[in-house]
This record gives sequence, structure tokens and C-alpha cells, in this order.
Amino acid sequence: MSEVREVARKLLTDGTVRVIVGWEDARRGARPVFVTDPADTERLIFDTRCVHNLVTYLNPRRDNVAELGKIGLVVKGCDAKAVAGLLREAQLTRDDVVLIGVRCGGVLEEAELPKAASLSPENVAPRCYGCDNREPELVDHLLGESQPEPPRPVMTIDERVAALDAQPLEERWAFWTEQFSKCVRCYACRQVCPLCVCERCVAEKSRPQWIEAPPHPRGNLSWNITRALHLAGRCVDCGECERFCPVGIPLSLVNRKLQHIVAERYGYTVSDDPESPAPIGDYRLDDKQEFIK
Amino acid sequence: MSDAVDTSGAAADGFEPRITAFVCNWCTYTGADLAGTSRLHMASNVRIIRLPCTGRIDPLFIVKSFERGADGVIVSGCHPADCHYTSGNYHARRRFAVFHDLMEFVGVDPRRMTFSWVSASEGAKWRDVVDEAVANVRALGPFEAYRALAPEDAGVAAPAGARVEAEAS
Amino acid sequence: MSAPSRTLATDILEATGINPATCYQCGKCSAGCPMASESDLRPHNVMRLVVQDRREAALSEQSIWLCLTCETCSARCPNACDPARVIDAVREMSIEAEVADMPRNVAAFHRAFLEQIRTNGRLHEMGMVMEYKLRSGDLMKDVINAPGMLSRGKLSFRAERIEGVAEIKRIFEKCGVTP
Amino acid sequence: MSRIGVFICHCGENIGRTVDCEAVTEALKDHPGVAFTEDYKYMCSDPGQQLVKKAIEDNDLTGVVVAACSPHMHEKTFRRACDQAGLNKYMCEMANIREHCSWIHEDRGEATEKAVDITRTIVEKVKHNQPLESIHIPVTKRALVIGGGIAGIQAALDIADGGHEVVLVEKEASIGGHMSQLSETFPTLDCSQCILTPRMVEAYQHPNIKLHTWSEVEKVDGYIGNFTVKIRKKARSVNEDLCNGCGDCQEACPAKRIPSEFEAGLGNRTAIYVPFPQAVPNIPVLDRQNCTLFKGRRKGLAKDACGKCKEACLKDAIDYDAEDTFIEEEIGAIVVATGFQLYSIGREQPEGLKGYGEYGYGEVPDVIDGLQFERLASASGPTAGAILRPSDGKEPKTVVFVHCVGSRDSEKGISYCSKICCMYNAKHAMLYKHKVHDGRAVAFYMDIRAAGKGYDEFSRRAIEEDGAEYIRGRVSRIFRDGDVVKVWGYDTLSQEQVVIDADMVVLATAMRPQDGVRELAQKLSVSTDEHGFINEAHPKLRPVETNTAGVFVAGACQAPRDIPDAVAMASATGAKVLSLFSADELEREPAVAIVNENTCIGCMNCAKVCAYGAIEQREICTVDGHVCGHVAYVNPGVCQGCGTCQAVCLSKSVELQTFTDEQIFSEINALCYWE
Amino acid sequence: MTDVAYYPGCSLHGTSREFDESLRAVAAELGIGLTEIADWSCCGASSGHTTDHLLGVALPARNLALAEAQGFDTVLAPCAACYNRLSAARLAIATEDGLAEQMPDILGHPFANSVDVHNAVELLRDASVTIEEKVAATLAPNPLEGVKLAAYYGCLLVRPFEVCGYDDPEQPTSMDEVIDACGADDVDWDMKVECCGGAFSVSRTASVLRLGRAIIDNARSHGAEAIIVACPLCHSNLDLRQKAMAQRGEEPMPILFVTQMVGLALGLAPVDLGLGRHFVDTEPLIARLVQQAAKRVAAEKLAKEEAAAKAAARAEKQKVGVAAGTSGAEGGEAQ
Repeated sequence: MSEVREVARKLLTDGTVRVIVGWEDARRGARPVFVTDPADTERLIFDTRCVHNLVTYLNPRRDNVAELGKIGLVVKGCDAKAVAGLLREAQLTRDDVVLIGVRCGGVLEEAELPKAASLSPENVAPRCYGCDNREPELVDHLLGESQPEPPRPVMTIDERVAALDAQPLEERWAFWTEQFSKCVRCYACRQVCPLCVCERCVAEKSRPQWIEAPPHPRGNLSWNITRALHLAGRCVDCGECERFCPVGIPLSLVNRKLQHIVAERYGYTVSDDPESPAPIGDYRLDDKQEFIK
Repeated sequence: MSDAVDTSGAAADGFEPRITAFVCNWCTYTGADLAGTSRLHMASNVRIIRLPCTGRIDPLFIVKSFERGADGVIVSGCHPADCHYTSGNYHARRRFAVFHDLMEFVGVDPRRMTFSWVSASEGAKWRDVVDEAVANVRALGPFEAYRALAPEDAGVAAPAGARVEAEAS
Repeated sequence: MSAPSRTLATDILEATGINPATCYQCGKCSAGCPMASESDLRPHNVMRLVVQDRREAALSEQSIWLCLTCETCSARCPNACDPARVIDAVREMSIEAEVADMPRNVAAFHRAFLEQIRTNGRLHEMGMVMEYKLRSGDLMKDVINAPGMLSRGKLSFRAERIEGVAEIKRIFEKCGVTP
Repeated sequence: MSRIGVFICHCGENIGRTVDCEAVTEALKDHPGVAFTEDYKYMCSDPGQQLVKKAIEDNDLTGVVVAACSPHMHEKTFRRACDQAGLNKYMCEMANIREHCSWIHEDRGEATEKAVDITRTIVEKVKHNQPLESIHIPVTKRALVIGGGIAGIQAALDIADGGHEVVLVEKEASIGGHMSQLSETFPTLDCSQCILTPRMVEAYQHPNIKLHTWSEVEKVDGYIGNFTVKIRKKARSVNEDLCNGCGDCQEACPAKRIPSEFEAGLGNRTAIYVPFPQAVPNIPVLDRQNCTLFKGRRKGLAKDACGKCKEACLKDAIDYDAEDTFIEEEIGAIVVATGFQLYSIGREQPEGLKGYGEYGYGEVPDVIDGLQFERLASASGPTAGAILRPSDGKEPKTVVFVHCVGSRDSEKGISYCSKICCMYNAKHAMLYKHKVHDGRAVAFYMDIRAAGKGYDEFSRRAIEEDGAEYIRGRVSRIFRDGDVVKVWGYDTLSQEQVVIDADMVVLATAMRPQDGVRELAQKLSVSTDEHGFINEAHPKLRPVETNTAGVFVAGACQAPRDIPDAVAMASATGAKVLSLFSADELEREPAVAIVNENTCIGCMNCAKVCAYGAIEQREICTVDGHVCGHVAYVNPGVCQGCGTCQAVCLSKSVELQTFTDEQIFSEINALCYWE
Repeated sequence: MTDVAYYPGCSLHGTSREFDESLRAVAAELGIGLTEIADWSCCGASSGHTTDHLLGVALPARNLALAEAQGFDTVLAPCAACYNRLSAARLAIATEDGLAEQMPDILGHPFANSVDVHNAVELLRDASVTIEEKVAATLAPNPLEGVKLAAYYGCLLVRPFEVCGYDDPEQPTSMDEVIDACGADDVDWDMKVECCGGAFSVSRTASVLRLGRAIIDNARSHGAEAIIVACPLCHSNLDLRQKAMAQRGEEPMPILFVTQMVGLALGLAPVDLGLGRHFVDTEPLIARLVQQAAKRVAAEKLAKEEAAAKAAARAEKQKVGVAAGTSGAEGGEAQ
């Protein structure tokens, strides 16, 4: 990881950025770190434990980060897509940030391991399988050697979505209402999401209160549907929402389903190109409308 | 018509679907007006909420309707290319498509959600859309699955203005 | 007699799905009808009788049996009234009401024809001719130039008879038709 | 706490017959927030409105719900009444219990229950209505007239005479339209060109009229009072400023046998041509499709194959390299007057139409349509007014005129009556008999529709004085048999088949809207009917308005029209435009979106979906003037109130006034089905 | 090409045997397999549906059901009347309420209404490219080359459009295409779709004579040498009844089945096409056409030989010329 440290040191030294956001090794595993002193760049690491999507620190909701000054951010391919998302929605200008891209061959499901482990079908984050942004183009620096394809997990997300799709409606309903009924409305999913940018979330709007605030199954369903819809065509599949969900709702399945929907209907896949218009807010005259009478 | 004096108009099993319709002001609302001026008879289970354009319709409206006990919803606006506001219906079409597919994934029977284009001149089509939606939802039965999600005390939280008893007639 | 709410027009509508009131009497059907010069009642006249609910007049009219079912009227009708189908339906009702005034030979022809089918499953022309002559009473007329036919191998004395004659009889029975 | 008045209308028997209005009144009486209820026979009548006003004053009402007909019918009426009573008019809404209830249900119990629901829903909405002020927008006092036929010319002249500038756009090389092709006009038989040409010249020379011929409307942006219209001036290849209309180029052009559109294919023109001698402007246009030089260029010839017109032009006005140009005009009101075309009934048909195989049009040369007959009868036509049939130039001694070809024929795609054919057929029969005294004019008709001043007298005259033979019945077949054209018809009055050996047949083919009207309508955001005619805003009360404010319609693009109708409509649009231009500002409903700057995060997704470009990014500053971010801003003058921005706003920071989230939420809640 | 179910119908087994014979001969030549539906029965013709709508549907339906049970998806019904009845039944069962449900009971067989119905003209039109190729490849001179033939469709092939629909009801072209494929010249005439009197052949002969006369006259006045038909009824009305309608001294107008025409173009023997079974003798026409064709071919051959000889001579000359030309060109330059 000498390359990342080198670039980081240079950026801090020549004053290009005031802070580098990357990962460091801690007692319980990898964790995000803010480096302002060029000397501290030695703490920076990048390995399969670097699961976190650090773009969440660019989210304007965290304006205390911006107060530190211009940021240098270490990003994986999936993270770069999130940066593009912020750029697309005018939440960031490209000059606000220097992107240090790292070539990534997939990460672990868990960050909290004392040592980096090589990836296997059992431990790889399922979302990494089939990653389409292993050579991010949006970044200022692209570092590291070319990595092998992430291994195929025991069960891919697509397979899990397909399995659900194959079930009868009532069983899907039972599955999801069961899952959502666990929700405690801690909103961790929202807090870690790099693209949940609203300062006042719709869930907290009271006049009118579209989404019932108490954590009961009905309000939970509304919340989860709304969360999913708000991310349709925006979600970069970084998996942070699911990773942080304290009750283990398989949010990545909903997110993936929405990716399928926009891909099948509009041929759209989320990329790190900030110029490509998002599918919601765009249209074509001949969009599919088989569900409309 | 002598045998149709049952004022409640209820089916034999007593279930009458409750359907909320979100329609645009310029095409479908006017089309429904035309159905009226043409005296086209249709099922009485649908309640229309008028909006300027399908572009204004938020999926939350539909979710909220189900929450409040609707058995089905109708969303209807101008045909493609006919939007009074040029493109509101095109944007709506994408939103509804995604919403439709997501709801199906979550396990909501899509037949509870009717999407249609009904122009100002299609009074008869509106009648057909209404009757078909009512028939579909009637066949599916009450949306008990959604109502079952209600918190214990929520069901009785009557809205502003309690429902008027039907025997007024 | 039919109930007051039933009219010939509603009966036609029920039997054919055609609303006779759509006929606006333009006469285009009759303008192209190949039999118009020979019959007293032309396609548009039949439509008119139906609309006016003149059941007796329509059903007992001989002209309805002069229709060739060539479909010219229906093909050119500007309002999709399908006069040919309506005339067909009127004929059926006419038979049912037992007021059919088929010209004797036309009736004889149809009966002879159907009788052939019912008994053999196929048409035996020679047989049919004999049958027709008997039924029409037109014994002397050489209706199909039999000698010429025979010499050209077009007519045979032996009837073709299918195995499934019983099925044909069943069809006639189920449809309630006795030739 | 709201104090809402609920007024239930019986609409005579229209509502009362199926809805128990007293029961609805009773049901709403104790509804929370309702301070007053009353039912009345005719709420829209003067006493009804007085009742509303008095109740507002007596009960200090904060909102009004009128449960009656569609808001499209009487919302304005009742809002005005509220305004007069001192209640902000946007505090008044209508509950539609007629069109959406009493008229579509039979069961009194069901209908009453539904009427209660509908009314209660609107009451809940009104609780969240806000007193709003109307929006005032400036008006550009210039009009655009699309189409330079008689309707367009009349509208342009009326507006121009009223003192306002008019931009008149015509897609052909000359104004004049179909009327310039006609021989004589019914019911007076005055010469069409004699009455039209002065109008054409007047329009051309009017200081307030800016004429663009050989031009089309490319794009329309904006809204009433403030349209921006992009006009495509198609490459004419002739410089309009230099050309003096001498005609030398036409003389020189070697391509002389191109079927003339103006002559309906019965005469020829050159490739560079003025459509007809009285054309306005008298400036030729080069038909590149048929021009020898351009044919050569398309083939890729290295050297131009011709160039005779350029050589002949002493003014050097011809420019082979001219390209389409675009101009933009600021416009306050638009009149659509694009006219009609005849249903060409041959084998080749556009979608939805079937053509008439049985009539031989396009296959038998002596079967022609009405417009072709006009050219034959016209003194300036290809035969100089002599009635000579196309196949051999002989004078036809028997001419059959067939009414209703294509019209009133739902099977072939056009169910409507084309309105003018009965009259022009009578005229044709007359003109023919006036020219061919020993000729026989036979007309096959279904009904004679001659409603109009002097119209029936005119068609009777064709029969009684000029001896036209009228046969009631449609024609079944027309075909060529040697030298004659056989017509198989039927006389439904004498009950016999009729076969006529005609020398020529004239088909009164249906009127259809011009090609491209649907596309134009889309640019203008106006709707068309199933046949492509432009829809008026109301068939009776707003016959020349469309559903887009500021866009008006005149002439045969709205429905089949004759000349007096088209001219009357045109003048009506003129009056509408002048009344619009009479004020400097327009008052508009405040149904516009407003951004909550406190919660807006400036993602600008709203701007991406706004069809009007009404939303822009605006910087926000801290108290000390330091820029600290940006938010979206909706320009209320441009916003049309569709609310699409609100639906895409993730943070719910836009509100469309008159349809706010709170209003809709309350409506949904009011329909709450928990009992 | 796969086999189609062949429904000959009563006429093709009787009065119109030549239609059957020529169809089989032509199909064999074109490589189209025909399998006669086992135990087929009469479609009821006009007598069926004139008498009872249901009977008019059920009688043809029995045959569709048989074809379906015998594993076919297409039925060829060359007789226009049968074609029309079979198609009409198919359409009625598909569109009229309750009919589909009623059928199995009436027929005593299961029935899914899954079989398409084609007529002979449709079949030949679809094979017109093959016909053209085969005609070109036939060694014998094509007797139909340039012969003016009138395609007569009558009613039942084209009307009602909903039932038939394979061609334009007013200006059909399918049979004309087949005529063209045979190298003959289709006549543009006026009575293509007028009725010949159909089923009134026996019962109202006078009507048939009137209508048939108009058809033959029109074809003749447009220069047709024969009328081509695809309907046994039309054929019998125009052929059998022609003598009765003819005026003294008039040339008879041969009436040929469309399959017979194709057979002639393909070089099949008239006897194999049943051409001897007609009342209007086809022999003189065919003899004349064959003679004409032979003459034409001989003339063409002669012309070809002459052209070849000329070309050879020219080539010879040129050869000499090339040798001389070089010097000539040089000479030119020198001048």
C-alpha cells in the first residue's frame, strides 16, 4: 500500500488537500481514518477488510467533514459510483475532492478482522461478485495492481432475488413483512448511505406525516418502500445499509431488485459517469408500459 | 331493474371493494366527466382524487391509500404524447413502473393497482377501467394482508370525520 | 308471440351481434346485389323491415330465399350492418317460425342437399338430383345435364358414405335440424 | 378551527334523482369543521349563489365546498361568488357529485354513500386550502397565425386591424389555401378568386402582418402571453428580397411536366414555380425533388446538370445552396388554422383508413374528386373552365356525382359528415349544366344536408331549375367499361337498381385534417380527436379556444367547415386574441410550485423534470451575505402547475399550491375505510 | 415443405374431379404433400348455414376437428365454398360466445379450434416463386406465355373479408399473381368479384345464366382467352351453363381451374389435369396455345442463332480490326 501512502503524503504536503480519508488498521480490524499530518499517512492501508464506503463522509449532511478543508478520499470502484451520484445531484463539485482510486478485487463481508484474509466463496461480500467498476474512471489517481475477479459467493444476490421472485406472491409478502417488522427505525441504513442526502428526511416530515413514525409493521413497510424507491437508479450497491442494519434486514435484495428493474426497463446501470442521467427524472417516448391499460 | 333494490348494492358475500383513484385533471378527470355526461353506468366503488397531472402523483399516495384500508387503487392520466404539461405522464410512467415492480416483489398483487391512460374523450374507457378494476379487486377480496399490518390501536384511530353510516339511504 | 320487449331487431341483435338500427338505408347493399333485379325485397328492405319490427312480413317473404349469400352487400356496407348475416338470421327464424315461403325448388334443393349429408356424410350428386326432383316436382328438368356429366366422369351412381355417419346424425340432432 | 360551508346542489333532478341530497346534507352537518350546510335546487343559479354569499357572511365561513357538478363546469362561478362575499376564492372547491356520481350510478343508496364520501373528501381538502393571490404575468402583444388559408388570412387581418402585430406562417409557397383552388362558391356562385385575392394582397401588404410562406412551425415554448416560437423557413432557393416575380425562371426551366398540386394533378408546372398566377407573394420556389440540377446532385454528378433558371434570372435571386433557416418570434397568442385535405380514396391509405377498391379512384382516369372538378370548372384551370374529362379531353355528356364518399362510413374509418359536400355537389351539378347544356348530371345522395342561409334553396335550384337528377342511394361499384364509366347504384325511392353509363364520375370525398396536424398539436400541447381534428375547449361555449390557454383554433382544422363558417371562426379567434391583448397583464391561478428553502438540498432533480424550464438553481447566503449553498427556485411566471417536481423531490421540499401534500393527504385520509 | 391436411370436399370427389386431379398433379410437381383428411364429411355448403347457423358451423367444424386430431395445423380446402365455410366456422367458434364450449358436445369429439384454413389460390400464390422457377426450368415451351387470362375470384374466396382476409375483397391480386407466375398475362377486367349465381345453379338456372353471361362477356371484351377459377360452383356455372347462355356464333370461353392452368405451365399433360372433363371444350384452345408456343420458341431459337452468328461475325471482324486498328490509331495520331 505504499502507493496510496505516497500519493496521500504528496497531496497533504503540497497542500492540494487538507485531509485524507482512508482506512487504517485498528485493534479490531480495518476502520476509517482522517489523516491531516503527512507523517500519519503511514497509517493508511488498503486490503480486503476495507469494506466501508468512505463517500458517506462527502455527504453534505456531514458538513463538519467539509469544514476540515479540501478532502482527499480513497475510493474503491463502488465508492466512485457514489461520488458520481453526488456530482450528478449537485451535492459536490468535482474540485471539492481529490479521488485516490484503488484497484479492488473484492472485499470481505466483515471489516472487523485482525488481519486481512484472502477471499473465498464463504467470506467474500456477495455484492462484489460481478463488479462492473474495477477500473474506476472518475478518480484522479488509480493505484495498485490489477486484481483477480472476486470469487463467486456460495449464493449470489441475484440468485437470492431470483429465488424470491420464484415464490408465490403471498410468500414474498410474508417474507418481507416479516423482515420489515423487525425494523426498529434506527435509520442506520440512511445514516451510512452515501446517497441519502436529505437534511430533513421524508420519514421525519410531520405535516403531513406520510410515514408513520412508530416502529410498527405498517409504518415500517412504508419506510422501507420509500427508502428503496428513493434509491432506485441511484443505489451504488455498496452494501453499507445492510451491513449496518442492527436487525439484519436483507436490504441488498431490495436494492438489487431495483437495479434489475431499471436495467430491464430502461437499460440503465449505475456507473461512475456523473454525466449519465439517472433513470428517474428522465424518460423515453417508448418506455415500456405493458402494465398500463 | 326490479330485483336490484338492494340499497347497499353489496355482493352476495358482502364484500364491496374500496378503491381510490388518482387521476389527472385534464385527461382522465375530464374523461370521467364525459362518462357522466354520457350517462355511462359503472361500479360505484371508486373514489376519485383529482390532481393536476399524473406527474404529481407520488407512490406514497398509493402506499397511504393501502394503509388507510383501500383494497385497490387506480392511477390514470393522459395518454403518452397527450400530457397537458407535455411530459408529466412520461415521468410518472417511469415512477409507476418501478413502483409497480417493487410492490410485486414485496408481494402485493399487481391487480390491486390499475394504471391506465384515459383521455378526455374516453368516457367509455374510463367506465371499463373502473369496472375492470372493481371486478379484479372483488375477485381478490379485501386487502386484509395490508390491514393486518396495522398497529393494535391504529385501526380505531378514526380520521377526521367518521364514516357516515350507509343506512342513511 | 314474443314478449312486448322483444322485437325482431333485438332478436337479430341477440342472434348475430348486429344492431339493425345502424342501417341508415343508403341502399349501397342493394345497388350491388346480384339478385336485386329478381327479388321484391332487397337487402336494405330486409333491414328496414327488421327495424320496423315487421316480423311477419320479413319472415314470410319469399325474397329472403333468393339471397345467394355472395356477401357483396356486407362487404360494401359503410356501417358494418352485415345485411347478409341479418338475412341469414331472418331465414333461420323463418324456418323456426314455420312461416318460410321458400320457393319450392329452393327449399327442395336445400332439403335434398342436407338429406344427402345426413345419410351419407357427403354429397352424392346423383342421389341429390333424384331427391331434388322428387321434392321439387320438377321431374322433367334435366337439372345438371346428367348424361354429359356421366360421360365426363363427373357423376357416379354410387354414393360415397363415410364411416362416421352416426356423428353426422348426432350433429343434425344436436342442432335440431331435420331436413 | 375551520368553519366550512357545504352547499349541496340538486341540479334540478340531475343529482337529486339518484343522490339523496338531504341525506348528504345531513351527513355533512356534524362533520368536524363544517359550520354550515344547505341543499338547494340550483346552486349555480343567482339565488343559489346568493345563498352561498349570504352563508359566508352570516356564518363567517373560512372555506366553501359546493357539492354539485364538475369543477370544470362551475368552479369559476362559485369562486367568483366567494370572492364577492369577501372570502378568498381559493378557499372554495367543488365536490363532483354529478358527473362522477349521480349520472353514472343507478342505485340511490350507493350513489348517496358515494356523494357523501366525495363531499367529505373535498371538505378535508379545503381545511388545508390557503388563501392565495392570483399571479399576474405580462402579455406580449403579438399573434402567430398558423396557416394562410381563408381562415388564417381573416384572423390575421382582424388582429392586425386591431392594431397588433401578426406573424402569419404558411407551409406552401403562397397563401390562399384551398379557397384559391375553387371555381365558384356556393350558394352565391361568386368567383372564389375574385373575392379571395384582394384579401391575400391586403394581408401581404398590411403593415402589421409579417408573412412567412414556405415555412413551418418548428417549436413552441412558453405559455399564454409569453410564447417563443421557432419557425423553419424552408429553403426556397429564391431570394425573396431580390426576386421581382418576372417569371423568367419558370420560362427557362426545362422540367415542365410535373403534376401541379394547385391543379390537383390535372395540369403541369415547372420545377421552379409559382403555384398559381395570383400567388401571394409572387415569388417562385424551387422544388428540389423534381429539379434537374438537384436530381443530378443527388446522383452525385460532378457537374451541375442544369442551371437554366439561374442563368435566366436578371436579378440573380436564385441560390441553389440556400438552406433552411430558423427565426424566433416572441408571441402572446396563437391561432391554428391549418385547414383540411381531401380523403384520397385510392388503394394506398394511411393508418386507420381503408380506401375504396370498388370506386376505381386512381385507376380509372375519369373518376375524379371534387377538388379536381373545381379545377376543371375554374376559368383559370387547366381547361380554362371547359368541362373536359381527363382521359381523352372529350366533353362528358353524362356526369355522375357521388355524395358521401368516405364520409359517414364508419367501416372505412370516417364516421362523420363532411358537411360541405352536399352543397358543392349541387354547385358542381349546376356549373356542369351551365356549361354543358345537353349534358346529364346525376347525383347519388343519402340525405341532402343544406342547413345554412340560402343553402337549401341553392340545392333545390340545382334540381328544379338546372335539371340535375338526384337519386337517393349509395353507389356500389364504379368501373371502366370500354369508353364509359359504369356506375352501379340503387334508387331507394323508386326501389330499383340503377346502372349509369357515365362519361365522368365526381366523388365527393371526405374532408380530413391536414397531415402533420397531430405533430403540430403536440408542439402546442393541444389535443386532437380520433380523426386528428383539433379539439376545441368546449363544443358549445368555447368553440374557438383550445385546452391550452392562448392557443385558438379556426376553420377546417377543427372540424369540416365551409367558407362562411371558417371566416366566422377566424374572426372569433381575432376577437379572442384582441381581448387577450387588451390588458397588459394576465391574471393566472396561483397553482404554482414553491420551494421550501430550509429543507431543499439543491439536488435539482426537480429542474430536470420541469417541462417548462421554470426551475433554476439559486444561491443562498448566510446572514452575513456569505454564499453557503444553493437551492432550487421556481419561477412562478413560467410554472404551469403540473406538480411533477414535487413528486420527484426526495426531501419533500416543493409544494404545489392548490394541490399540496397536506391537501392530498387529507383527501386520502378522508377516504379512510376503517369503520 | 410439410404436409397439409387436404379437404377435397364433395365437389372435388364428384362434379369437379378435374380440380382434384389437377391439384394433386401440381402439388406433386411443386413438392407439396397433401394428406386427405380421413373420413371427412360435407361442409354443408350454403344449405347448411342457410337453414341453421349452428349446423352451418358444426358441419365444417367436424372436419377441422378431424384434421386437428390427425395432427395437422393447416387444412387446404381448394373448393372456395368449402374454404369459406371452414373459415367461417373457425372464426365463429373463435369469436361467438359459447360456440367453442358447445362444439365438443355437438361433435362428440374434443376440439381446440387450432387449425388454419387455406385455399388453393393462397397455396399457389405462396408458391409462386417456385412455380416461376419450375416453369422456367420446364423443357417444353410454355403454352401460356403471354396468353391473356382473366382471374375470376367470385364471392367465396374474398368475402367476407373477416373470414377470408388473405386478399383485398374489391381488388384481389392473388390469382393474378399466380397467372403471372405461369408466364401468362392477367387481364384487368371488372367482374373479378361479382357473383356467378353460386348455389342457384340447379334451383334457379335462369339467374345463373344472367349473371354468368355478364361475367363471360366482360372477360371477353377485355380480351381474355380463358377464365381462371378456383371454385367448383363458379366452374360449373360458367362451364356447364355456358352453352345455355351463349349466343349463336360466339366463340366459347374455356373455364380453367387455377390448378389446371399451373399444370399446363409446368408442362403436365392435359389429360392428367382433367382438362377433358369440361363442357366447354378446352382442346382447341390448348392446341392453339401449344402451337403458338412452339412457333414462338422456334422463332426465338432462330433469332438467337442469328444473333449468335452475327456476334460471331462481329467478333471475327473485330479480331481483324484490332490488328488493323493499332496501326489505324497510330495513323490517326500521325495525322
